[in-house]
Amino acid sequence: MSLIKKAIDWGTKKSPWIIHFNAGACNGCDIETIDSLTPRYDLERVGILKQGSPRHADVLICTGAVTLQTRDRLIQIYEQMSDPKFVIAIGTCACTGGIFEDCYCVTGGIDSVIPVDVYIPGCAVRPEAIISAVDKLLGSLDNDKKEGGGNYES
Amino acid sequence: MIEFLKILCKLFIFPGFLFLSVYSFLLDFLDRKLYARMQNRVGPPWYQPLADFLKLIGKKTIIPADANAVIFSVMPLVSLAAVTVGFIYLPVLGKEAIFSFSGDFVIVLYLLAIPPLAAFLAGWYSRAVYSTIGATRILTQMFAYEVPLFISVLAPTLIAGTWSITELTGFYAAHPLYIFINLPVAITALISFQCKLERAPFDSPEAETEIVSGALVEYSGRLLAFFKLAHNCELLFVISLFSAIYLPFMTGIIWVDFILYIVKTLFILLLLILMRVTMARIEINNTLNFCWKYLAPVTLGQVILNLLLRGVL
Amino acid sequence: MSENISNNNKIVLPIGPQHPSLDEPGRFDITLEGEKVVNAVVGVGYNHRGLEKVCESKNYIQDLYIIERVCGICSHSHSTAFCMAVEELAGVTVPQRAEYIRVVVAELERLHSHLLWLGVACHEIGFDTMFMYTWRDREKVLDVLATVGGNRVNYGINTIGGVRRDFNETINSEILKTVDSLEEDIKRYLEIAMTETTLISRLKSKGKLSHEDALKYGAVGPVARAAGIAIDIRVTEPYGAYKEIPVNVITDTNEDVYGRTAVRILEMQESINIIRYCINNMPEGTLTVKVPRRIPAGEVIVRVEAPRGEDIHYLRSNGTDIPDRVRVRAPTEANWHGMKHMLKGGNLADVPITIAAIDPCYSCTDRAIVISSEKNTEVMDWRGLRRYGIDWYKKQNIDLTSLKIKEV
Amino acid sequence: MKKTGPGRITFRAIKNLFKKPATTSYAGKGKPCVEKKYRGRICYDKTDCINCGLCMRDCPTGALKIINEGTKEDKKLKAVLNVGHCIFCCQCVDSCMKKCLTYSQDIDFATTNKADLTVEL
Ligand code: SF4
Ligand code: SF4
Ligand code: SF4
Ligand code: SF4
Ligand code: SF4
Ligand code: SF4
Ligand code: SF4
Ligand code: SF4
Repeated sequence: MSLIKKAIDWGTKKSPWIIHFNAGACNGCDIETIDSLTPRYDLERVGILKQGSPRHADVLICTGAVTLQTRDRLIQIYEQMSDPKFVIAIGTCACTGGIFEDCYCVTGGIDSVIPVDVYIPGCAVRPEAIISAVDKLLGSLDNDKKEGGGNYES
Repeated sequence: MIEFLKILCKLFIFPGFLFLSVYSFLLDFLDRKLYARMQNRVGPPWYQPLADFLKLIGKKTIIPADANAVIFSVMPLVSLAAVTVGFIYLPVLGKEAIFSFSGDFVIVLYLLAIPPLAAFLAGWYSRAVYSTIGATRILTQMFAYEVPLFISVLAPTLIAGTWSITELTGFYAAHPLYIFINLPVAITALISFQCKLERAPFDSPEAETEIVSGALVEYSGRLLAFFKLAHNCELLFVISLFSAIYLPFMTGIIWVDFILYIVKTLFILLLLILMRVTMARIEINNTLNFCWKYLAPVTLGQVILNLLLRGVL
Repeated sequence: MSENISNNNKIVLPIGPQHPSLDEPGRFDITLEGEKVVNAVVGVGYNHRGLEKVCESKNYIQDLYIIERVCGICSHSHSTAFCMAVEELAGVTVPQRAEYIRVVVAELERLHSHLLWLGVACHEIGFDTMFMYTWRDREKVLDVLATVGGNRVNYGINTIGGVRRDFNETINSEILKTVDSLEEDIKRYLEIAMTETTLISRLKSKGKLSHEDALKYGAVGPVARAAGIAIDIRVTEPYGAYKEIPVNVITDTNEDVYGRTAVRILEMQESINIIRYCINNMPEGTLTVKVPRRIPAGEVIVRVEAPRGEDIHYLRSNGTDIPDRVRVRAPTEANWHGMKHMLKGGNLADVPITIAAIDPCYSCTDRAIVISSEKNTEVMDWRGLRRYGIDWYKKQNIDLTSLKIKEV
Repeated sequence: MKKTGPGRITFRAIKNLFKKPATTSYAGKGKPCVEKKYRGRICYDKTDCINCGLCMRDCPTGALKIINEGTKEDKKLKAVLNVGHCIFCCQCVDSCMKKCLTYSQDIDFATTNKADLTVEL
């Protein structure tokens, strides 16, 4: 039994499939996210595949300060993903709201809506930082056997 | 007793199920790796397909409330079963398949049609918009490639005069030059196989940018894992079938033939990858046009040619 | 979602706000009959952050960085427009060297933006290999921009009154080297775009927007130029260093996605020429001119040619160090209006590429918002909003009904 | 007009198989290679700082705080930066007349703990 569990844990660490959602970013971080999949940075090296359907994905890669209009959709996508699931907040605006924090139409950061596992500040984040964040996320799975997908209030 | 164990061993370990899944993982890896390398990327590590599979097995499976739960959960297994059963009729080790009888060709062709049908049903009964469109497209695409595919696979049998894959391979292995007669249908078969596998440029049933991932949008966890596995096995199945029919060069020494088999499958995979790399997605109605306007006439011509040749040879 | 499948064989397909072909949230409700698109409803507003409003509470220097982040693709166009507006109100003249540097960065931005677009367009039609190749080559431009400006996306080269960083010999030669190798790449793309059958079949006569319609819907940028309309602010109303730099307007008569592709590829070549000209004719001098913190009262409209077309900034100052009103009309916003027209009658398979062909980006476009999370909210049209305003003021004993606005 | 046909990039794709991929070697470990003069996290040198507040006034996000823990005469200055707010525009660097602020090429701040984002410079 534990062998199977080990194998599955290993698989989870080696194959994080991502889905990308823009919750009101300026594009900068989104493009850098896509950029990290293209030849120069090639995240497929570490097993990352970009998926279109939330059902197939393990990691929600989220950019932007969460505008009021995307808020519901963000929650919906998060709920559609199957456990275990993780969230990476990409960019300063996704971490805290950043430069848009004072805007009347944003809630200010991904973690004001759903739980976030890794924060990557940067405006725009560099693909290197994304690679390193993925590394840290997968590393954190080792330490505390995190299940991901904690509770949240919507 | 020993005989029985031997058969079991053949069925489940080599060249049966275990070999099928291991080799299909390997092919999937090569597929992705070469694809990446042709795009100037590094690509995934060798264990990637296995890791993907294990991870999906460990994930929670969600069955959407709207979907028909039974069909939704059975279809991946149907798909997988069809491919595995079909595989035992294909010659891997030398020219002998694990099982063969005089009409196995027809069975194999039927089994070949099941995975797309399973995907269609899965998509249709997911009852989501994207999956419905994906399912319709699968059916449309089947309508496009089935006829050219069947005819191009059947044309070589006309010369050999047999309905058994093992005998067919045996016949062509004995007369290697005859294979060149079948070159036109080999090409059409390659194209229709690509079409059948829903790989680019014929991937509109799962076109990511249009309908997300087509019929399988709603799948997750274990069920998705089985669908992926079935798809990998289908790739190997189709490639093996192709090599059995169109590239039946044999030496007669079993292990050399096995190595030859590996070489042949890799070569066919390379061709399939090249097709995937170099072209943009073809729209579904253009696929339909292409299959009926170009592929079907070529295959029909070959059938007539082969019928005539049969009298001569 | 099953209610989307109605009985008369029409399917309403929601694309977005999260969808693999959209990197940004936008929504299209595509009504399908089989594979044919019979209707399309474009919904924007998911990206509305309200940054015009927030600009009114921060000083001009802070606003510059907010405006730069209207969008990560034409960040330089927006900040240039904003700087020009402030400089015009303040009545200062930017040193010529700074103007040239701005132009070089603007053209580098155009290169990266068009390469990005080419890649995305290829991805939309399932041609991932080309996508990978173009994005690989785009990295060269980003490397240069990162060296010049200090960031890959929001270069931050502009400051009010000039530019923040100077060019030197190494940078010049690096830019020229990059531009040379890009020229080769662009020739290759052009060849592929002109000879690859699968590509052509996916682009030709898709998303038609005829010359008349382009005028009617007020298209700008490559969309308009692909319909044979020769508008390019760099030429029709030159600003900054463009007054001295020769620029050719690229037009095409295909009026479809193919034409837009051709226009963009040829424009890249044109950008390369401009960059070469600027580097070779760069004047010496200082980089900045002092601009007072308090900007004299007044209002100004500035037009700048962004990679996607004409970018308009409006700025009103009341004499303090905080603007009174900032308004951004970005190019994509102008191109939305023709979208429905372009989508109708096409196939479902053409939807992503047609949308992609205007190079949509929602960051700067989204202004109308619908907040669905709260109860009791309603969407108001313009007239309803006016009604509401009048009632609200009535309660405050102010009567506005005597004011007349032209009904549309 | 050149001849058209499908698969025009076949040759190039095959050639790429034998070329080195364009991918960087950075895969999460070690230091990423960043352009010189890239605007990373800012650095603070308090020797010349007079606590004038110009940097904070122009910072668009309010990420930077120069705090005086001592008295007016005996200054004990420290700078606290919220990396989660900073947009790396380096306007603070430009605004400081005393050149106390500079920028580094440090770009990798990814963390699993949000509290780590506030750092003392
Ligand atoms: S962090 Fe900066 S670059 Fe990234 S989305 Fe936000 S504003 Fe844009
Ligand atoms: S119209 Fe009213 S609510 Fe909207 S931004 Fe202006 S002041 Fe705010
Ligand atoms: S048009 Fe697009 S790229 Fe340009 S500023 Fe707007 S969102 Fe950005
Ligand atoms: S309605 Fe007219 S006056 Fe009022 S904010 Fe809009 S443009 Fe200005
Ligand atoms: S800003 Fe208003 S008037 Fe101008 S194009 Fe947009 S909707 Fe029309
Ligand atoms: S539409 Fe864009 S620029 Fe205008 S207020 Fe909203 S976010 Fe700001
Ligand atoms: S502007 Fe410079 S001197 Fe003034 S408080 Fe900031 S760091 Fe210190
Ligand atoms: S870099 Fe910009 S955002 Fe960061 S502290 Fe300095 S001024 Fe503020």
